[in-house]
Amino acid sequence: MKRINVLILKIISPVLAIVVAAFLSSLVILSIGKNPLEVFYTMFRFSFRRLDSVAIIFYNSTPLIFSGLAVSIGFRMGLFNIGIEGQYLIGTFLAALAGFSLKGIPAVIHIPLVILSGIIGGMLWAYLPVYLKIKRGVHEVISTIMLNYISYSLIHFLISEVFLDRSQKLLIRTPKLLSTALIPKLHGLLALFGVNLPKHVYLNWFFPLGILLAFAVYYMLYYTPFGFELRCVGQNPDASRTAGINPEKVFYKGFLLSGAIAGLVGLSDLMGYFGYMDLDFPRGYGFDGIAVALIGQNSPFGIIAASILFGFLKRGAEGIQTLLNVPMDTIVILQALMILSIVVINKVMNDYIRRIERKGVA
Amino acid sequence: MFLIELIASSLRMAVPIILTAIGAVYTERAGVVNIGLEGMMIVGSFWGALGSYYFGPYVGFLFAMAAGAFLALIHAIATVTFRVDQIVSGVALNILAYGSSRFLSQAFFKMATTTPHVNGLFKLKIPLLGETSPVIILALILVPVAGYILEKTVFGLRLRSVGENPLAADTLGINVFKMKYAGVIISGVLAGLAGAYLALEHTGMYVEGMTQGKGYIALAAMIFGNWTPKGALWASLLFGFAESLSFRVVQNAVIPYQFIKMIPYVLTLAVLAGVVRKSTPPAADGVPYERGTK
Amino acid sequence: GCAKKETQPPQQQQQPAETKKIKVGLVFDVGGRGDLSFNDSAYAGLERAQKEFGDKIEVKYLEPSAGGENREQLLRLLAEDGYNLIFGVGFMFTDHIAKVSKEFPDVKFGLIDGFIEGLDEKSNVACLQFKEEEGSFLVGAAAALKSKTGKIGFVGGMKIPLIEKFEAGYMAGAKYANPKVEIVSDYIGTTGEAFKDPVKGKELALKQFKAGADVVYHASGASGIGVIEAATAEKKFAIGVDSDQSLTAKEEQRPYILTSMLKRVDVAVYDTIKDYVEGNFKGGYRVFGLAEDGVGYALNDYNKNMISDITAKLDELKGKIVKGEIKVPADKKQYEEFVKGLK
Amino acid sequence: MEKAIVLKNITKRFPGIVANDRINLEVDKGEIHAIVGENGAGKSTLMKILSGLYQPDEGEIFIFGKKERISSPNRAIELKIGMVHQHFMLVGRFSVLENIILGAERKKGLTIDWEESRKAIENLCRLYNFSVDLKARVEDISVGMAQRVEILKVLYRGADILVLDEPTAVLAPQEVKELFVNLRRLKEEGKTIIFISHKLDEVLEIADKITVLRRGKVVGTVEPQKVNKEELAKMMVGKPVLLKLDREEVEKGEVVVSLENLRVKDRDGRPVVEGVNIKIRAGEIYGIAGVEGNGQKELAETIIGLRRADGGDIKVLGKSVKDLSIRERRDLGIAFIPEDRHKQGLVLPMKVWENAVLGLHRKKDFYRAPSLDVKNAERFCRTVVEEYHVSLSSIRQAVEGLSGGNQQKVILGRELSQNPVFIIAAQPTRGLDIGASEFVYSQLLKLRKEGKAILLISADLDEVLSLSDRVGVMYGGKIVAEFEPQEVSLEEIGLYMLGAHEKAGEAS
Ligand SMILES: Nc1ncnc2c1ncn2[C@@H]1O[C@H](COP(=O)(O)OP(=O)(O)OP(=O)(O)O)[C@@H](O)[C@H]1O
Ligand SMILES: Nc1ncnc2c1ncn2[C@@H]1O[C@H](COP(=O)(O)OP(=O)(O)OP(=O)(O)O)[C@@H](O)[C@H]1O
Ligand SMILES: [Mg+2]
Ligand SMILES: [Mg+2]
Repeated sequence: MKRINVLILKIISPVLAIVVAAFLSSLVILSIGKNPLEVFYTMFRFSFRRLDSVAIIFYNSTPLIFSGLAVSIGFRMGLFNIGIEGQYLIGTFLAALAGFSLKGIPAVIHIPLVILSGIIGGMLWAYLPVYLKIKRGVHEVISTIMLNYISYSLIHFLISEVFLDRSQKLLIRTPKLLSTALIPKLHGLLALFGVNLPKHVYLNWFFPLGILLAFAVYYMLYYTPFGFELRCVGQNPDASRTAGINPEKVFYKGFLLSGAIAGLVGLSDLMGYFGYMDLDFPRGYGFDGIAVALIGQNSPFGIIAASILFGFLKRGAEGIQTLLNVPMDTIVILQALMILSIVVINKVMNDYIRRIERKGVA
Repeated sequence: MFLIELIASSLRMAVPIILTAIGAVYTERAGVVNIGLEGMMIVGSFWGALGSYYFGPYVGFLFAMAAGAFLALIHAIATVTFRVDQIVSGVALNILAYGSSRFLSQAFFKMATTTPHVNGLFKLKIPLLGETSPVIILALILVPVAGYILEKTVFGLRLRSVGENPLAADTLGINVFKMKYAGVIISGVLAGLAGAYLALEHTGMYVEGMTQGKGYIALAAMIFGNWTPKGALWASLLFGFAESLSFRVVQNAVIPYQFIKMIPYVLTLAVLAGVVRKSTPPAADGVPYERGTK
Repeated sequence: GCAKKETQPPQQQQQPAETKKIKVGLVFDVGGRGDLSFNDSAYAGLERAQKEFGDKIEVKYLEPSAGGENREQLLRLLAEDGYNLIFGVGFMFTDHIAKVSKEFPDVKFGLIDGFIEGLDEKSNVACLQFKEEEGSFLVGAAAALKSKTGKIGFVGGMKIPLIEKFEAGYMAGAKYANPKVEIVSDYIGTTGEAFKDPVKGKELALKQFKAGADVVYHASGASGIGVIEAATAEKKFAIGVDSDQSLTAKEEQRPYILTSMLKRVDVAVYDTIKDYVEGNFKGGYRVFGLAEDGVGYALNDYNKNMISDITAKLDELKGKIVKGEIKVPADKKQYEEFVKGLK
Repeated sequence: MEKAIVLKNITKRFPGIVANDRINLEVDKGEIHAIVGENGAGKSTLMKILSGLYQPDEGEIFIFGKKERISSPNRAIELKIGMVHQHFMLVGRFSVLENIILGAERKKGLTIDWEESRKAIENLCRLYNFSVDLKARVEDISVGMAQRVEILKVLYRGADILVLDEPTAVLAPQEVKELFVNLRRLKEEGKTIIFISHKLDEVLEIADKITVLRRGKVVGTVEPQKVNKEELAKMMVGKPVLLKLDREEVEKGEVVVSLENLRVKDRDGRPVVEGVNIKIRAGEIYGIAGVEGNGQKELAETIIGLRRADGGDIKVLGKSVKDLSIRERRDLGIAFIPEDRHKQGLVLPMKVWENAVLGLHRKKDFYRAPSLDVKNAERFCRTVVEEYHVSLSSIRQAVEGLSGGNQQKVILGRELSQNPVFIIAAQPTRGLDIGASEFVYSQLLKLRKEGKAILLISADLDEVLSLSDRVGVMYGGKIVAEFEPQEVSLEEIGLYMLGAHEKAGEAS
């Protein structure tokens, strides 16, 4: 009986969160003279009734899955890696470098090499803060903030001074990645299941890769000694040290792992969409990743869900902007309110559920 | 001459960071991490401009502080009352600040990214520094004031106790929630003030994005300053100094300009890495308090 | 409480088929409407077209997400939605318009500031470019002529070829007018944020003024507000960019705005719509330079008297450029050659 | 006699448990009333209700005859009820003075009147003959002093009713004496005192009345003159308890551990262990007695490798381990039962089985590359639960939900499972009730019999004396005296613990 109640509550809680968020957002929508019901209806219809929208939602969520996972690994060991932003930019750059400079190798080798370069870039940029933390006692929040800014300038330098595609007149970008370095889209695979995606959808193999990685991270956290150590150190470094675990080593490995995953954040866009890196390469995935990780409660599967939610909000925003002339600002406000109400309600409901469950233990 | 300019410029660049970092000291000493300071600065700059546009600079400053406080209030409700993760709440507030400022700017001024020009406060004539905004002086005064409040007053003692050991404070009859609310809201007021400084005093207009991540830098300065107002002051000044130094490095072909733009951040890191110091956050920083858990 | 079921269908203003309007769509660059510069200028063109062809056209404008990665999606949504003419504001749209224009051959596209290779008149894309260097040349000359210290400054947003065009033209104009003039040049930052940083804009301009410059030209978007503020504080001159910044400035700032370099994005947008409406849309390239009045310098009630002594000279220069007697450099290399040629 | 406190039918339920079940209790004014009971009997809960931290689900409270609702700690303070909590409620980073006045500051305008406050406290100290260093930071002071600070906090607020939850657990005998002197003085002043302890001798010594709780219910209230220890223990546990230790003679083997002139400095470079020489042989328990803060903790932590030795050597089975990592030392067979189980022993939010294999998780039993052998780990945990009688609802519950005694058993199970040669047991029974303590003792003796070398560090003199083969007294970072337990009296050791020999030495 209780178990059923708990189950119902668990299902209700995200729904309730969305309802409250929707209610608050309705006030904003009303204030610009639009009908909230229509706006929400359009948002959902646009997002879920069109095949391309659904695919675009997944495409949108792809970088966030990686970013959320990268942030969550930091959180798991009690460190706040605010530097995903810089890590993925550097990773993307190195990947691009491998993508346009390594010539004459087949895709089966080239693609992994490009991905590996991204990973290395992310790790490089993650190495600095963890080194500074352990060797010099520099708080990781400060160093990663500073390194983000440094990476912006460095990327600017590398792209506009060193690896500029000189065949372009006005655009500052790297040369185009070779075709062997581009990640295939998912169209072929989905066609096997009778799903025919339109051409303009860029959903690619990084999405399943991200899901796979989430499973891998879950496995790592809960089924490997290293994941065990990561969680122990995150919850109680003193006890871990006493038990013979070396927290510094775990920090090193964990941070590098987090950086490695961060290095993948930009690759779906790079290898699956743009095909080059420019000064305007999408920013902000690192910060979105923080929200995604925390809304997903640092659980790999929660992160997938939260990423898809963000992907939906973005696609829905395009829809209501185009179809209903709702300005972007309204949608941004809506997103903030959603995040807030989701976490508040989730928290309240979880506390409540925990209380009921405890009673159940009797 | 060069030196005086450098110092004056450093000071101007440092002031918003100083104000916000002092705010950060208050909230973190009360045990609440506030990564939403950036957002509070943003609403401060917007509402400051709005207030000043319609009612003059004094009201502008009031609006700015109220707006910062309002956002802080949401943060407090979410994190103290509902014990939501403090970082998510902060991240969400930053988004809200960005969206709402844009929305309201559009609504009031039919311009999304700027307001019309607005007036600042009177200027003080200070030898060497020249015409100086009173807010700069205020910021410098607020540092020892914050130190005094935190160390010497009843309020400060209680505020700090709540960040160190809320359960102990609770058993002594201190209203933990009230103290945490107070810390968070003060931080919002100061961040709002910093935002208004940027819009009213420095530029004379609100421009979207004009805070340029100074809220995060302030957070870093507060940590660097070991959770004390005085430390935060020095850290902010260091950063402001590095920034205005970078303006003055001769831009020639030898050093690409991108590297000159890195100076403030590299210098901060270098100083941090050079001065090994243990930083000790308040013992219960970031931990939501709930009576009845140990 | 429970809402009463008001089954008012969403009011869709669907036009009867016969009076079908021309649908004109516009996708802003990041920053969107209200940026007091580039995007707004494009919007002004759109607005003017709507006013003039009100019954014939229907307009809509969209704004990409903060990271800008959905530009292409927005273009496509407009195209799908039956829009006939779609603008992408800014060179960032180059690739996206190249892609989408192929998917929708019946839809016409206007690309502002961008350049797509291999177009011709029959293409469905028109690249609308500006010769910013020519306008900058004039204001550079104005700066050199007006400078008492023989030292002038330039503040750019981010160092990219587009902004270097402004810089090169400006420096060339200054050197042309006064070969001995000294020019200091600074850039604000290394990201797009550099165009929204009036705080740094002001500090950099202040530095230049204190170092002896007495006219500073900026090509830094909203950061330029700080440059103008600095000029006012130091009682020196600033030169605005893109639109006539004297008009939007504060009363007390106006005496310190020497002029502005005008870049008529509105004209480009308006002209293109007009052509379309009149059935004259042509693909390919349109370049707006001094000759086309697509760039220029601002002359208004506020600066009339300030520059009355040099307008004759400026107009003379303009004539020379239009005639091709002066070839204005558009980047660093051309500038260096240009200066060599002066000697 | 005026009743200071009357509790009627107080009931407090927690999820899954009735912590207090219709408790009735009467305490006279000016009385020292002891409350005893096993771990989890509900003592602390009852006291937290009295001090306003918890609200009872049912029942009534009368304070000096008036019915009261103690809705918050503030209300309790208004009612002049002061509580010294089992776990100190102090702000480590604050000075002693700040801790005492916190929440009841004397003000001058908005600021704190430090002079006034200091004077008020100094007056109190004089009145009750307390000595504390008001300027010291609380994280630097000894537990004894922390205890006094807690009591001063209560007195400073003018409390008439003092509740002390396990105040003696960490004190040296002399300090306990001193505390008792103080308590008696307070009683003479007319204060009412509730006193909770697991140490029945103390209870019998100080209390005017004793109430026994078992599983949330009052078993009875007795007068100390009318019961003895055994009877009291029986009331608590519900069945007769053996209070004698079964300590056989054991043949001593070779030297397993030798500490040679071991020196340790703390973070600030102050010496904390100054030249300790100890040899422990197989089958031997070496006890270290001493007031906390005299280097015992640092000594233990250095042996296991949490701190670096600054000089001297640590040898286990003849091999120097000084430069080995913690993991390597553990692999050599050193086991460590840390004194602070929450901080060093367990990862509280993690599951019981996970804690049971913490540090062993890379052993081949629990690790089959690439993954953990969760099944085996759970199986192992179940055997620990069985062997050590850990009571819990599931091995997958978070270990923080276990009682202190059961938590300790999980640690014992983990540390002793790997067949160690040398065990460091620091304060292994702190806060445990008689039953649980007894269990720990029997385990230690069993290990001794199996030929292990054991270093027992404890502030509880009875414990040290009754278990050890040899006892060293640690004071100021040195072993100042070494005895066979039967050679000395409690008092004598107590004097060494408090450094009396040094003062005596100086005098002569
Ligand atoms: N906040 C709480 N939430 C849930 N259960 C609790 C809480 N506090 C105490 N309990 C439970 O109530 C019971 C009584 O606990 P209490 O702390 O009163 O015991 P105690 O007699 O003080 O034990 P000890 O001798 O270990 O100090 C225990 O079973 C405990 O697990
Ligand atoms: N929030 C809680 N949920 C569940 N049990 C709790 C909670 N808080 C406290 N307890 C339990 O209450 C009991 C008493 O807590 P208390 O603070 O008195 O510590 P304890 O059991 O005496 O342990 P120790 O003396 O080792 O610190 C413990 O069993 C503890 O696990
Ligand atoms: Mg207890
Ligand atoms: Mg206990």
